[in-house]
Amino acid sequence: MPRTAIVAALLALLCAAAAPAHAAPVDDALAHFTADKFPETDRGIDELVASGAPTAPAVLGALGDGRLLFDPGSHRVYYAEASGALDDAATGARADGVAQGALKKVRLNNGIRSKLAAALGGLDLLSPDRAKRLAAADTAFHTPDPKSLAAIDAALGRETDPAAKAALLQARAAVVATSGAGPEADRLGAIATLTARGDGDALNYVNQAAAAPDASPAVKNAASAAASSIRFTLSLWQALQNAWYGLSLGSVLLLAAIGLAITFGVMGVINMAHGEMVMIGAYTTYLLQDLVAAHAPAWSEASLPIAVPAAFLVAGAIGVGIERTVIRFLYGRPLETLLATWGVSLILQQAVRTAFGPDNRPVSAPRFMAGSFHLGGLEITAGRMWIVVFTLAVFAALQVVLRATPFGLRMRAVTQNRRMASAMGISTGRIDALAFGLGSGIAGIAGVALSQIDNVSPNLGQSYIIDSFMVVVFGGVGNLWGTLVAALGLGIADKFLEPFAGAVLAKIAILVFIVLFIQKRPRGLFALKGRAVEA
Amino acid sequence: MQNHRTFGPRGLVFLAVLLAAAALVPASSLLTPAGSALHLSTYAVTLVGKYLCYALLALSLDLVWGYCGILCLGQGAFFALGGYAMGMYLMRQIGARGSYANPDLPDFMVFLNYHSLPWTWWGFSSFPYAVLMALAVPGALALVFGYFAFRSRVTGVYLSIITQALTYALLLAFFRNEMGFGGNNGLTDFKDILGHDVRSDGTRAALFATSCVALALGYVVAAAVTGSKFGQVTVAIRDAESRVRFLGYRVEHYKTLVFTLSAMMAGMAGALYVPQVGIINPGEFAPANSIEAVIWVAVGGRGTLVGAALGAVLVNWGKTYFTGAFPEYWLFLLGGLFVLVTLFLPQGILGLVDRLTARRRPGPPAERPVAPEEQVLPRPVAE
Amino acid sequence: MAGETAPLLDVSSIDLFYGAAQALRRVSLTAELGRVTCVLGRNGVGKSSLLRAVVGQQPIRGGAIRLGGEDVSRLPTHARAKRGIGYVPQGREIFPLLTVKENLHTGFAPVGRALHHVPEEVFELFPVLKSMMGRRGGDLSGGQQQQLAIGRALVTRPKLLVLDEPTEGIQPSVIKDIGRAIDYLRGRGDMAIVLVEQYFEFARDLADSFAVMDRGAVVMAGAKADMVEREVRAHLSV
Amino acid sequence: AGETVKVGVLHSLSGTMAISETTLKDVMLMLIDEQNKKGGVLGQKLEAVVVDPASNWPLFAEKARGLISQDKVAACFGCWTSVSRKSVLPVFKELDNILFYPVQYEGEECERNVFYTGAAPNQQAIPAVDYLMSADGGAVKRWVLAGTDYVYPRTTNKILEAYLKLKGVAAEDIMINYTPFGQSDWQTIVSDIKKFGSAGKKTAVVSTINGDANVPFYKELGNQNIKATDIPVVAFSVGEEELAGMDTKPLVGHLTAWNYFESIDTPENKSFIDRWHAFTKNPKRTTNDPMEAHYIGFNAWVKAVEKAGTFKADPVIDALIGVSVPNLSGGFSTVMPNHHITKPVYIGEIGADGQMNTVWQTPGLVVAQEWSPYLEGSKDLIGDWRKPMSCGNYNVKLGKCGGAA
Amino acid sequence: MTDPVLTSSLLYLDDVRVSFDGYKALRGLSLVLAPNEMRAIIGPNGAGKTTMMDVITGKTRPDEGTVFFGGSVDLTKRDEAEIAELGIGRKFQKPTVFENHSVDTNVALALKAPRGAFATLFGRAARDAREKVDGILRRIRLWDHRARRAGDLSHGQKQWLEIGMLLAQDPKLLLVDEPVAGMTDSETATTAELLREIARDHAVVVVEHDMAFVRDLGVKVTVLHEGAVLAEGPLDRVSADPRVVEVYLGR
Ligand SMILES: Nc1ncnc2c1ncn2[C@@H]1O[C@H](COP(=O)(O)OP(=O)(O)OP(=O)(O)O)[C@@H](O)[C@H]1O
Ligand SMILES: Nc1ncnc2c1ncn2[C@@H]1O[C@H](COP(=O)(O)OP(=O)(O)OP(=O)(O)O)[C@@H](O)[C@H]1O
Ligand SMILES: NC(N)=O
Ligand SMILES: [Mg+2]
Ligand SMILES: [Mg+2]
Repeated sequence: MPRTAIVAALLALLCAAAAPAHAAPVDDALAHFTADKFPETDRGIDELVASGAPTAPAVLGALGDGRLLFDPGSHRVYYAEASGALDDAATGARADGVAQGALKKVRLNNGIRSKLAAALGGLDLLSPDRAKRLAAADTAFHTPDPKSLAAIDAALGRETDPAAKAALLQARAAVVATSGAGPEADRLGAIATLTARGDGDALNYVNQAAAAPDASPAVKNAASAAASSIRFTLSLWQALQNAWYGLSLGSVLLLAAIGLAITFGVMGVINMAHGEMVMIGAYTTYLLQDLVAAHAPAWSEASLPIAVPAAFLVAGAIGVGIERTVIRFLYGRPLETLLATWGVSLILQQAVRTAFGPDNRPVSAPRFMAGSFHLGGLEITAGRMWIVVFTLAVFAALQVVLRATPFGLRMRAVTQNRRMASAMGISTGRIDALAFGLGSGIAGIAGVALSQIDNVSPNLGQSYIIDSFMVVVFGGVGNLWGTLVAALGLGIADKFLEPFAGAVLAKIAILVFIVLFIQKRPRGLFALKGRAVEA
Repeated sequence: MQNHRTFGPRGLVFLAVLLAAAALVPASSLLTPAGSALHLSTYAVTLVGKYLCYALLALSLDLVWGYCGILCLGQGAFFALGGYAMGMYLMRQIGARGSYANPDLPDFMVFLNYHSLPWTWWGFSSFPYAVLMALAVPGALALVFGYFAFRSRVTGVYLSIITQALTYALLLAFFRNEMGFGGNNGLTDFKDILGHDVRSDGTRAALFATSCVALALGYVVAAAVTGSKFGQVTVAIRDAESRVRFLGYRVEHYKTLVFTLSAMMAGMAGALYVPQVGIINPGEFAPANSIEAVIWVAVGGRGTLVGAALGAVLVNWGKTYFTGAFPEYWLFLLGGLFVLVTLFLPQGILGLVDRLTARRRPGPPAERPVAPEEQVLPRPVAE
Repeated sequence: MAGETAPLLDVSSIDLFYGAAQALRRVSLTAELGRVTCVLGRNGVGKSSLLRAVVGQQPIRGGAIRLGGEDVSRLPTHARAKRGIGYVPQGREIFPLLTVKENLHTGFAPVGRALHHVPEEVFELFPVLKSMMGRRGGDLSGGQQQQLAIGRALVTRPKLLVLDEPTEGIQPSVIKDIGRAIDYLRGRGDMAIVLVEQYFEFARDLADSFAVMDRGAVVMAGAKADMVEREVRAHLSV
Repeated sequence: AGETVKVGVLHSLSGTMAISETTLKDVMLMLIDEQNKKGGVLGQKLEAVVVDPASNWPLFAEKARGLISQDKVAACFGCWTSVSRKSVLPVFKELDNILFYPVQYEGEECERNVFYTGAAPNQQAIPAVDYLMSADGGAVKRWVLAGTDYVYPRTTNKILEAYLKLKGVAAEDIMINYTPFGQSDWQTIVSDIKKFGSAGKKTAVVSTINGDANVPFYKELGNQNIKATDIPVVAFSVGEEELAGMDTKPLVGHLTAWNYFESIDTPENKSFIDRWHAFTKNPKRTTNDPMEAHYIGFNAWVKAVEKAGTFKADPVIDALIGVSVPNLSGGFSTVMPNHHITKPVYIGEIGADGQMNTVWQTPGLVVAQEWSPYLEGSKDLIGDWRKPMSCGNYNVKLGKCGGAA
Repeated sequence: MTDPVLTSSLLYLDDVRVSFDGYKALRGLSLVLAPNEMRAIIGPNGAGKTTMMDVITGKTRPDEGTVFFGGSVDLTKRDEAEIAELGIGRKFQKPTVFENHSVDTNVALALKAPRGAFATLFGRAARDAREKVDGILRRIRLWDHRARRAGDLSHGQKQWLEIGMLLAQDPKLLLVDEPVAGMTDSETATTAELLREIARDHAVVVVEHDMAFVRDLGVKVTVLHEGAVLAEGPLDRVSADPRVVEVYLGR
C-alpha cells in the first residue's frame, strides 16, 4: 500500500472520527509486529491504519520512537509511555504486571520510518498544532504524489494561517507540476508558485513539468523561463552561501589561531603546544558537561556557556604553569621554545590519552546550537552561527585588553624589550606569565567551540596547529587585525574554491597561494613598515 | 678570521668513526656467525643505516639553519622527493614480478586502470638517472623556491611557514592517486637494487656502508662550505642580513646556493633511506616530520655539524628504544627529554661539550651557535 | 634632610663579570640628592657596566649597592625601579612599536594610580615629543629617541636618575636643553643624578662630583673642585 | 615449559591512529591472557610483545623487523591502515613470519605471510550497496561515494562504481567526492550532497570517510538536517567505538556495514563482551568489528599451531588454511586458501544508544574476493596458497602465477 | 644626461623626496659631491640626514627625485648590494657589526674582494689580505681585541670596528653617520684625522653633531632642516647663520 494511500486512509479515519472499532482486525494487524521482520511490520502499519483502531496513532508514534514492544511468547504488543508505563496496543489499557525484560522492541528501518512519517504527517496536515501542519505541508512538498492532492486540497480548504496556507499551496504546486496531468492554467499557476519559491526542489519540479509528455507549448515556455530564473536566483544564493561557509570556516580558523596570535605573535614563543591548549579546553567542556549531567541535570543546556570561563581558567592556569616552569628560561632564545613546547605538547597529548583514553569523547550540542534555519535562500546552521558570533566577541574582547588596558601596554613593552621594560619597573615575570596564560586561556576557549564541530580526542590540537601558524603568519606576525583578515580571507577563498576544485585541491591551492602571496608581501598581509620594525 | 681548520679534531673523529663503521659493520654483519659477540644483526644494521640517513638530513638542515639562519620547516619535502626518485627506480626494477605481472606498470597503476606509464616515470628504470633525479629534483625545487623567496626577502618565520606550506601542499598532492605516485600507500614491496636483492644481508650491509660514506661526504662538503669565506658570509647573513648587503654581498645568491645544496643533501638522504626502510609514501612530507628534524638539530647542537648528526641518531635511537620498552609512556619520556635539553643544554649536546672544553680555545665563530634570534623571529609586533 | 648625611646611592666596591671576563673591579660610587655625579672614561672601561649593575640589569659578584640605605644588590630590575631608579640607557632602547605616548606610559608601572599622567615638565623640556605622540617610537630619529628616553625615565618619578651618555647623537641646541633639564632636575633637590659622559665640557658644566674610570676600576673620584682637568683629560685620551 | 612464546602486537598507541588501534592492542592482551589461563598453546605460555609504531609508517616497518628478528615472535597481530600493512609487508615476507590484519581493506592483495581477517570489498561494500538497492533498503537510484582521499576509499569506490554501472546506474547518478584526512569542515560537501539528493530520485551516501573526519561529518549532517529517511548514509569505517565519541541522536537511522556488531545477540558475543568488560574493568567499553577479527584470527592461529604441532611460521601458515573457528555472531569463520576468512555481512542502523541494530544480513557466509572481478587488472586473478598452486595471484586466463618472487 | 654638474659629480641628488606613511622625511633635498670631496652634514635631529644615506645606499627608495653616482649610474634603480659593489660604503648611526664573528673576521668580510657566492666558496683569500686586516686592526686600536666576539665589544669599540670595516671595504664614497658619538675628545680628534687622511683619495660624507669634530674636519658643511638644505658653506659662515642657530645650534 503506497504511502499516500495511507494518508488518505488516515484522513478518512480522522474525518469519520467516530467509526466503530473492529476488534479482530486490530489484533491481526498487531500480530504482524510480533514477527520481527520488516515486511511484516510494514504490513502491520497498513493494516493498523486500515483497521481504524483508536490506538493507531499512539501505536504508530510509539513505533517511530522505538517504544513499541512485543512479547515473543504471547505475541501481545505493548507500547511504553514516556513515563515508562506500559499500555496494551490493542486496547490502550494500562498493562500492569508485564515483565519488561521479556519484551522485545519492534525494530525499525528507514523504509518503515519514512512510511510512518508519511502516515503521521498525513494526520498532521489537519493537526491543531500549526508547527505540525507546517511540517506536514513541507513533507508533502518534498514527496509529491498525485494521490495526496485530495488531502492537500481538503487541508487548504480549512487552513486559515497564511504561512501554512502558502506551504500547502507550494505542496500542491509540487504535486501538480510533477504529476504531468491537470489543466494548463493549473500547471501554469503551479509553475508560478514554484518560481516564487525558487529553490533546488522547485527547479527540479519545474523541469519535470516541462518534461511532462502532454505539456503544452505555453507550459513548456513558462517552465523553461521559470527554470532559468530559478537557476539565476540559485546561483546568487549559492555565492552568498559560499561566502557564509567561508566566514564560518574562517571564524573557526580565527578562533584556533587567536590564542597563538598572543603567545607567538605578541610574545614570540613558537608555541607548538598551542593545539594542546585547545584540546584541553575541549576536554574541559567534556568534563564539565558530564559533571553537570551527573550533578545538576537541569543545567545541562547551560553546560556549554559555563565551559567558556572554565576552559579559560583551566587552559590559562596550565599555560601559566608552562610559562613559569619552562618558557621563562627561554626568552631571547625563541627558537628553543620550539623544541621545548614540542616536548610539552607530546607530554600533554600523552597525559590526556592516559587519563581519558585515546578515543573520542562525546560532547553534545545544546538546543540553541542545533539545527539550522533559512535566511532567504541561505541555510544557516545555528551552531556555526554561534561560533561566528562567539569568535568575533572573543576577538573584540582581546583587542580591548591589548589596546586599552595597562596590562596590554605592559605586555607589548615586555615583548619588545624585556630588559628595558624591567628597568621601567614592569614586573616582567608576572606579565609574561599572565600573557602566556591569556593566550593559552583563549586557546582553551577555542576548544569549547571546537568541541561542537570536531573530535574531542588527544589529537584535536594537532589538527589545528599548522593552520593556526599559517593564519598568524599570513596575517602578519603580531598584528591581530591581520590574523582576523587572514583567517576570514583564507576561509572564504577555500570555500569558493572547493566547489570547483574539490576539498583536496582547494587546500593545495590555498597553500600555494600563501607561498606566492608571501613573495609579494614578505611580512604578511598587514605588515608594519618602517624603521620601527627593522630596529 | 678565515677558518683554516675546516674539520677540527671533532670533525676528524667523526669522519674516522664513520669510515670505520662503513668498513667494520658490514664485515661484522656478514663475516661473523650469528651467535658471535662481534656479530651485528641485520636488524641493527638496517636500523643504524636508517639513523644515518636521518643524520644526513639533520646535517643538511643544520647547514641552512645553523649557519645561514634559514629555519626550513619543509626539509622533509626534499628528503621525500629524493626518496621518491629512488622509490621509482626500485618500483621499475620489480618489472613483471608484481601482483598483476604487468611488465610495464607498477601494481598500483594496474588497479587504478592506468594504461601507460605517466611521463613522470620515464627514465626511472636507469639507476644513474634515478640518482640524478634524487639530487636534481629537490635541488631544482629549492633553487626555484629559494630564488623567489630570497629575492623577495622573505625571512624568519615567514620563510619557515612557507616552507611548511610547501611540504604540506606536496603532502596533499602526493596523497592524490591522480599524481601517479601510488597515493597514500606510496611505493613499496621493492625487490632489486642494481641487480641485487634489497632484502639480502649483503645488500643491506652495502647500503649501510654507502650511508656512512654519504654522511661522511655530506659532512666534508658541509664543513668545507661552512669553513670557507662563503660560510663566514652565511653566518654573517644569519646574524645581520641587511648589513651584509651593505657590504656588497648578494644575500639572495648565498642563501639560494646553501638552500639548494642542502636540499640536494636531503634528497640524497631520502634516496638512501628508501631501500633501507622499504617504503616511501606521502607521510614523509608531513610537516611534523620536518619539525622533528629541526628538533634533532636543536638537541644535538645547532650550528655544530657533528652535533646535528649526533642529535638525529640519538633522538631516533631514543624513539626506537622508548617505543619498544615503554610503548604507553614513551611520549612522556621523549617530550620530557626535549624540555630538559632545552632547559639544561641550551646549546644542545655538543654545546655542552663545547662549554666544557671552552677554556682551551675560543673556537671559531662558526662553531658557536649563539645567534641573535631576531634573524629567525621577526620582532614581535603588538597591535 | 637625610641626604645631607648618607648618600642616596652608595655603590661600594663591586665586581662584575661577563662570563670569565671581569668588567668592574672593586668599583665604588656615591650619589646624593640634588647633586650630579659624573662618570667619565674611555670606551670600554666599564661605565655602562657600572650603570647596568646599579639598575640591576647585570648581576654583581662582590660588594653592595645601597639605595637610601637599603641593600638593593639582589633585587630584580623592576623592584629597583619601584624604589625610584630611573634609567636612560645607552642606545636609547625605545620600545620601537609603541607610540611615543605609549612609550611614556610604560613609566606608570612603578608608580601609584594618582601619578598616572605624564608630568608636564617632560613636554616643557622636550616640546618635540608633544607633536609626535602618535608616532611609533622606532620611527623617530636618533636624537628624538634620546629625548623620549629621558622623558620616559622622568615619568617614573625617579629619586635616582641614571643617564648613560644622553648627549650621544643629539644636536647641539638639544644638548643644551638636556643640560638645562639636568640642571633643573638637580635644582629641584629631590633627585640624585648619575651621568655617564664622554663629552667633557658638558660633564664639567653639570657635575658636582666626578668619578673617572679606567680598565674597570675607578681611578679618580671626588668633588668637582678637587679635580684637575688636565689629569682627568689624561685618563680620557688614548 | 617455562619458556614462553612471544606474540607481536603491532598497533599504534599514539598519533592519529591510536584512537582506533589502542583497543586492538587491549583485545590482544585479553585473548592472550585467556589463552594462558587455558594453559597456553602446545603447553607453552604466550607472551605479548607490545610496541608503539606511533602511526608512523616507516616506524611500523622498523618495529615489525624488531619484533620478528629481535623478539623472535611467532606471529604478529597488527596494523590498521592499508599503508601500515604495505609498509610491514616486505618485512614479513623477508623474515617469513605471520601477520594477522584485522581491518576491512580494499583487497587487491593476497600475500602468503598475511592473513586478512577483516573484510574484502565484497564482504562489506558490495553487500551494503545491494541492500540499498533492494526495496528493503529504499531502492536507491542515485549514489554519493564520499571518501577520504587515500587508497582504501579510492579502490573501494572504483569497485563500487564499476559494480553500480554494471547494475545499470547512469554515470550522472554517481557523485564521487574525496576529502583530505582529518577534514573538519563539511559544510560545502554536505550541502552538495543535499543538492545532489534533491533531484527526485532516492539517494544514498556510501561513506568510506576515515576515522577522525567522521565526527564533524555526522555533526554537519545533523546540523543541515539530513535525516536517514531522506538520504541514508552507509559507512564502512564507523563502528561502535567511533560512535561512542558522538552524540548519536541526530544520526539515528543512518547505516553501517560490518561483519560484526556489538549488539548481535548470541551467547558467544555476550560472553565475549562480559569478558571484555571484566578485562578492561570498564563496563562501558564497546566492542567492534576489528576486535572480532582479531578474536577469530587469534583463535585460528592457536588452532593452526596445535594442528601443526609447532610455532614455526611455515607449517603454521600451511595449517591455517581450512581452520574453522567460531565467530561471535553464532557461526564459524573459516580461513580460506586465499588467506581471507569467510564472514557474514550485517547492515546495521545507528541507534540513539550508539549501538547498531541489524536491519539486514547476508543469508550465509561470504567468501572474500581478494581480487576484485570488477576491476580490469584483477578480474582474472585468484589467490590460492595451497600446494601445489601456492600462488597469491594466479592468472586463470594465462594459466600461470604472476609476479612470483 | 649631459648636465655638466651631473657628469662631473661623484654623487648627485636632485629634489629627492621621501615620505613614510604621510610623514615627509625628505622634501626636495639636493646635494652635489665632487670626486674626492669630503662633506660634513649637520642638522637637527630628524632633519633627514640618515634618511638621505638610506636613499643613497638603496635602503630607502625615494618617492621622487634623482640620485646619480659617478655621473651616470642611477642609484634608485639598484639594490643595496649593487650599490655597495659600485663603491659606496657606509657606517651606520647605530653600530652594526656581525656579533658572532670575531673582530678580525668582521674586518676580513668587509675587505675588498670578489663578492660572488662561488668566488667566496671556491676562491682563496688573497695573500696580502691578512696584512691588510692586521693593519686596519692596529689602526682602529682593536688589535688586542681581534679574536674577541664582536658582540662582546663595548658601544664605542663597535663604533671603531665599523669604521675599520669601512676602511677595509675601501669604497669610492664613504658615508659616515655619527662616527664619534660616544667617543672621548681625544678619540674624536683621532677620528677626524683619520677621516681627513682617507679623504685624500676618497669622497666622504660625514654626519655629526659634534661641532668641534666638524671644525677639525675643516670642510664644507651642509645644513639640513626638515628634509631640505637650509644652508651650505664653511662652518664659520654656516654657524653664523641665524636660521642655523635657531634650529640647530641654539643659544
Ligand atoms: N654583554 C657583554 N658581554 C661581554 N663583554 C661585554 C659585554 N658588554 C660589555 N662588555 C665588555 O666589558 C667592558 C666594559 O664595557 P662597557 O659597555 O661597560 O664600557 P663603556 O665604558 O660603557 O664603554 P663605551 O664608552 O664604549 O660605551 C668592555 O671591554 C666590553 O667589551
Ligand atoms: N621608516 C620611517 N617611518 C616613519 N618615519 C620615519 C622613518 N624613517 C625616518 N622617519 C622620520 O623621518 C625623519 C628623518 O629621520 P632621520 O633619521 O633621517 O633624521 P636624522 O637627520 O638622521 O636625525 P638624527 O640626527 O637624530 O639621527 C624623522 O622625523 C624620523 O622620525
Ligand atoms: N584498510 C583501511 N581501512 O585503510
Ligand atoms: Mg657604554
Ligand atoms: Mg640619524
